Amino acid sequence: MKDVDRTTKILLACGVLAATIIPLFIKARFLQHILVMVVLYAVLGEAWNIIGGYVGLVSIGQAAFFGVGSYVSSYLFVEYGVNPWIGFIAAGLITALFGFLVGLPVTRLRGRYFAIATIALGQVMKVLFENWERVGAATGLMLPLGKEGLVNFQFHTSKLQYYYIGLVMLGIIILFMRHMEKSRLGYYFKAIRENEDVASAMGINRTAYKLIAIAISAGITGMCGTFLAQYSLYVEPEYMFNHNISVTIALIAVFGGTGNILGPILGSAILLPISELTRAWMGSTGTGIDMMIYGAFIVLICVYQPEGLMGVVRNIQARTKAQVQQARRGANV
Amino acid sequence: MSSHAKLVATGVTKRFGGLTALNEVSFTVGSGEILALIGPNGAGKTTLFNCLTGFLKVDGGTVEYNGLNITNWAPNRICGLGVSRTFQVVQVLQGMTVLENVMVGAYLRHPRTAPARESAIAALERVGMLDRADALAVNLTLPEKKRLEVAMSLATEPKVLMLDESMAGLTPTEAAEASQMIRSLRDEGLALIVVEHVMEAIMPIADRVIVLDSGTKIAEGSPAEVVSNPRVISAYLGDKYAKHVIN
Amino acid sequence: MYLQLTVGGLLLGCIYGLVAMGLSLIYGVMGIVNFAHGAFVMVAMYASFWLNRFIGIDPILSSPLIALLMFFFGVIVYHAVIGKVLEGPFLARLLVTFGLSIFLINCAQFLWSPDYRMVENPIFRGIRMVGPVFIEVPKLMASIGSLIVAGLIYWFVRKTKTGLAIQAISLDRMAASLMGIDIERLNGYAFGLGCACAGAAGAFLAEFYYIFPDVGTMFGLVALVAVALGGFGSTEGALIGAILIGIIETVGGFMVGSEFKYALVFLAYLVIVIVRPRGLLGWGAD
Amino acid sequence: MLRKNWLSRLLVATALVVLALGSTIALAAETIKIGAVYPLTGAVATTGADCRTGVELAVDIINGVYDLDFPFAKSEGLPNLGGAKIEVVFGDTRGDPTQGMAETERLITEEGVVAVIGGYQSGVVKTASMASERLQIPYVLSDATSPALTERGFEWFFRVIPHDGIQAKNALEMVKDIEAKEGTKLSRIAILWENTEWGANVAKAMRDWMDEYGFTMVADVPYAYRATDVTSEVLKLKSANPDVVIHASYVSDAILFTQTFKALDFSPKMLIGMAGYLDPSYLSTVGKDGEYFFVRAVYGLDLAARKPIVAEINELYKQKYGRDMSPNAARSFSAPFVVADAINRAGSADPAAIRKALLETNMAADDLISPYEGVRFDPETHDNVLGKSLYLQIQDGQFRVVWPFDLAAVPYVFPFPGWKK
Repeated sequence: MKDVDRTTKILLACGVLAATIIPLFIKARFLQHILVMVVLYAVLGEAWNIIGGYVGLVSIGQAAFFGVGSYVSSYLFVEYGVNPWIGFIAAGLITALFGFLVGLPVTRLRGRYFAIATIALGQVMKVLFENWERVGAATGLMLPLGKEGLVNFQFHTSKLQYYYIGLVMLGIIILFMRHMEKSRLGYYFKAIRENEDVASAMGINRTAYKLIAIAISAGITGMCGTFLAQYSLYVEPEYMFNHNISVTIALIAVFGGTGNILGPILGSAILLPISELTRAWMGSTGTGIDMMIYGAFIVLICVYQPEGLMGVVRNIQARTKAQVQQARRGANV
Repeated sequence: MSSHAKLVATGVTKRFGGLTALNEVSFTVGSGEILALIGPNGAGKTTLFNCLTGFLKVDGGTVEYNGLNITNWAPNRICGLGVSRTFQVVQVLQGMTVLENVMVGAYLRHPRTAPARESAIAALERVGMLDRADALAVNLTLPEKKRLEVAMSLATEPKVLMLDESMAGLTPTEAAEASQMIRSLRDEGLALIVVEHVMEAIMPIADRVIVLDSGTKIAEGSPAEVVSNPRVISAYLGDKYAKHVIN
Repeated sequence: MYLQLTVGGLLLGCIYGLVAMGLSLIYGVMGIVNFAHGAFVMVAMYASFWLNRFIGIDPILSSPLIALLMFFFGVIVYHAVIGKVLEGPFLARLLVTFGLSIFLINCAQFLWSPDYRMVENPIFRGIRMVGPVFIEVPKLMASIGSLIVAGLIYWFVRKTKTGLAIQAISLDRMAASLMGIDIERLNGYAFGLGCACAGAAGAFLAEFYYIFPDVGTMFGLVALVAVALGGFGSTEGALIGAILIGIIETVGGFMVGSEFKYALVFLAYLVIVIVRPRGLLGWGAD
Repeated sequence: MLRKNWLSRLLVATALVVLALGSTIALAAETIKIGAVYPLTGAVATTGADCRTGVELAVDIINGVYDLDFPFAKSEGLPNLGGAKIEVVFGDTRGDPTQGMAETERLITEEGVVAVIGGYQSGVVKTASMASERLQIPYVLSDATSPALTERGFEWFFRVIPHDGIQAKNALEMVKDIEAKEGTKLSRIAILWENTEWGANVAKAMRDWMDEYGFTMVADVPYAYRATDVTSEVLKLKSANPDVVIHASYVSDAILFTQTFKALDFSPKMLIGMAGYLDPSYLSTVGKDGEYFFVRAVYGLDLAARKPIVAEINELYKQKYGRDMSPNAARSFSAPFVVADAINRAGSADPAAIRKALLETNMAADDLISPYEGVRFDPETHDNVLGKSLYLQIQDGQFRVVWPFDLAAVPYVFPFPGWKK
């Protein structure tokens, strides 16, 4: 057991080190772009994981929060010249509040009724923003180009800064989730996922904790919205509230494995580049064959590895553990 | 010694459509007392539990705890006051370990993890399941799950504990251990309401017995009084007779 | 004017309803939310298109054939994919059809390019005046067809032995299997039947609607909402939900502004489901 | 509503990078690279492919020797740079803004292009041009018309095609002209637009100009892109009883609306369409039902009657692609010439020099196959001040130029004869 833990730890440390250092040597802007997307979606996947993986409320409408967040900071910046970092925080807070308010009615729903309600929410938000003149309606908002630098949350010459900001976000969320997993919050979330009646009988206020979860998840997702807005310096309803953002987030989390911290990171780190590779080799033909492969891939995962990549990892771990034990037993004999 | 606790039900009534599942059931239970709730299948015992703990809304009557009207409160609030229950069809958090299950209960009184863990371990020890602490709940045997459920309830540090058929399926030795535990809980000042189908196990330890039949309280008294009550005998005999016919 | 809108909504709702009933049937029997249903409609539309192009059968006339083909297609899909995840975790069951949908849509793009196509010279076309109301003949035919299919499904599920067995599965899998019902086979039938509904809907749509790889997505999404609105597992609920959506879309779109019409549909879902967390006629587990 | 397949579109992908790395080494020194981003896959892939052909032909003419009275045709490459050739590197936006930006950046940083053209969708151009602005590379747009694009005050961004404001103005001018000629009154105008960045801009421009020209707007109807049914929209139009309907739409909705107009027997005196109505698959899908619609364009084969060069270039196009040049291909055709002209005058492939030359661009009407009066950029907005659009009418299954009258190939048909034709 200990040995396995130690190897995991070493592997993790290597992973962190690699994630920090290797990008420094990547000069190709397009590869940097992929890296940025990987960290962004890893954070989004973790945010999804809080409600989807821990509390067990499957959301297919995260784009609603993502879009709201992107608009909060962009609007503040365009209209009042508010620094994007303040906008970033404001986006987190306002989106969390929004998630809370939406959650009041929606968390009453269970299972697929909840899932479909989130789809509906995403679509409604998109239409509302498409018609909201104040925030530019369908035209969206352009963020003016400013001086590049950390203060302005804009970088022009390289994308690595975006990557590292994303990495820091990911680091913070991982620390938060590690803490959460070991605290009452995490236990209560899981209890609600496992059995709502038992959770109630144990004195857990289900509604309150679901609302907490949805607010946290929405807040983080909203901050990611600001991140993408600063990255592309442009927000538009069709772009920021896109249903496919919601689907991709859920897919990444499920692909990686839900209910644990590593899953969505693995999911993002593998699924995004893989789908890029299929595209790279076959996408320019315009025949859709890359997406065919992508779709088939998801089906195969669901059929043959329904626990996600973490399921594979766990199997391997269990096997090594067994081997270690066997080896030890052998040594003792 | 903890403060005195008292749960009073007055005229609790519950209907499902046209069927009256509970008809004006009243009783009182206080600290240091074991109240046994017996009755044939479908008598409304579990429904009564659900009504007392907020899982079902009552259609009439009141439930009071230490003078506080808790009728139709949310289950978690009732639990928070110190009224805890187990389920007839065993319900545990399948995907979590035994210790984690109990910690979920313990967090109610100990928001921080370290004390919650200690309290959970104590509860597990109490039901004799400490050796299974790292097992996944889903892998437990049925009697183990029942014991786990009791440990979870205990971990919420209740003043009133309601056990729904916690001894069903136990071997005689295990049942004896369970009885011993229930008795010691009473001695610590808990109020216990115990639903049990196995009369042999519960009668010796009960201080008072309530008999339900078709949603109505037909008898209340000491075990000896109840057993000799003609209405009780007919209800049970009728039940048994009916069973014979089916089998 | 409102009469015209209501009639339009009713006709639209019947077509949504046909898609939705298949979805609901599949859900009711095996608890799968089929996000690929729109893609099935698309496949059926292409099938009708090619039948029309090469053999010259009008889509409405070929609809029984298309439904049959789609039935077999569904059975195959069930045994190849869906059946294998039924025992899997909730998320896998939820997402497998997403993958299937992406796969099918891009297959279509690969095979038939992203171009728009339209059946040439359909038999049923034009409009009829009924009193003050214009009625589009192809939509009317499609709606009638959809009601016929609804009747057939009702008859099948309530009156035939297979139908009753399917119903038994949807009520209690365990008990049904104990009673000796071959769940795998019947699940396959039910899935096929759901696809056949999508097939019929696709054939009817092909009569008057343009065809391209992504065409089914919106129909699938609206049908999904219709099913949830009516209550998962209830085919009648699905039809009612779909008609309701059709009417909300046309009448509501006219009154509030058509740019909001899909928002209205989704909002209606949110409101109804919050008042009745299991939809209008829903039952069973979540 | 699943308009863009988001994830997939994130990625034009590593292999392209690999390809790029390989190809950079192989390049000869005298080749000047320019980048072109188009939606080559995804929902508007057909249009993207069409645009690409226009660019390819333009580059052929610039690089090769052709006996045409057209810029760079007779010479090989760019004369002022010793016959240096232009190489176009294509990037696929998949119609997604993030992807458009990433592709533009890749072309600039990995491929080393000195200018960027293309985009097609206004939303994508917004981020793509942002990328070129950030990296200080000129972007010459000849195919997206949202006015917002040039309102940003970008230094490196230039647009050849007239934006929606000018096109809207032209539409209303045409209506005025027809009013005058027919001696009738067409004051009641309805606008119908898809609720996207582009549609909203068209609508805005229309509203602005409508007052100016003294029209009354009787209906202003936005709708959700790619709707399943548009009965309520058409009934709304019908109840407003307009003389003229102006419709901003991509191809799928253009098809659906045409059918619903017919089904509900809605026949105003004039129907004016945009964008989607020009797509080759519009006519092939609706067939005869598209007859007598007016369509906005910046190209028409009929221009050959007044500009012989149009026919000659179409002939070259036909040789290469086996069909007539479409308006979309023709739109894209002009950008490479504007860029080549600037590079040639700058005498260098330095982006800053190109930008300076672009500001001094002064191309004549004869140097273009579009109906523009030339190309000259406004010093502030960098819009082409000489831009002008055409109106075509679908007659016998063909797009015929009917306005401006001095360029018209055939007389227009007015009023719309109704659906029982």
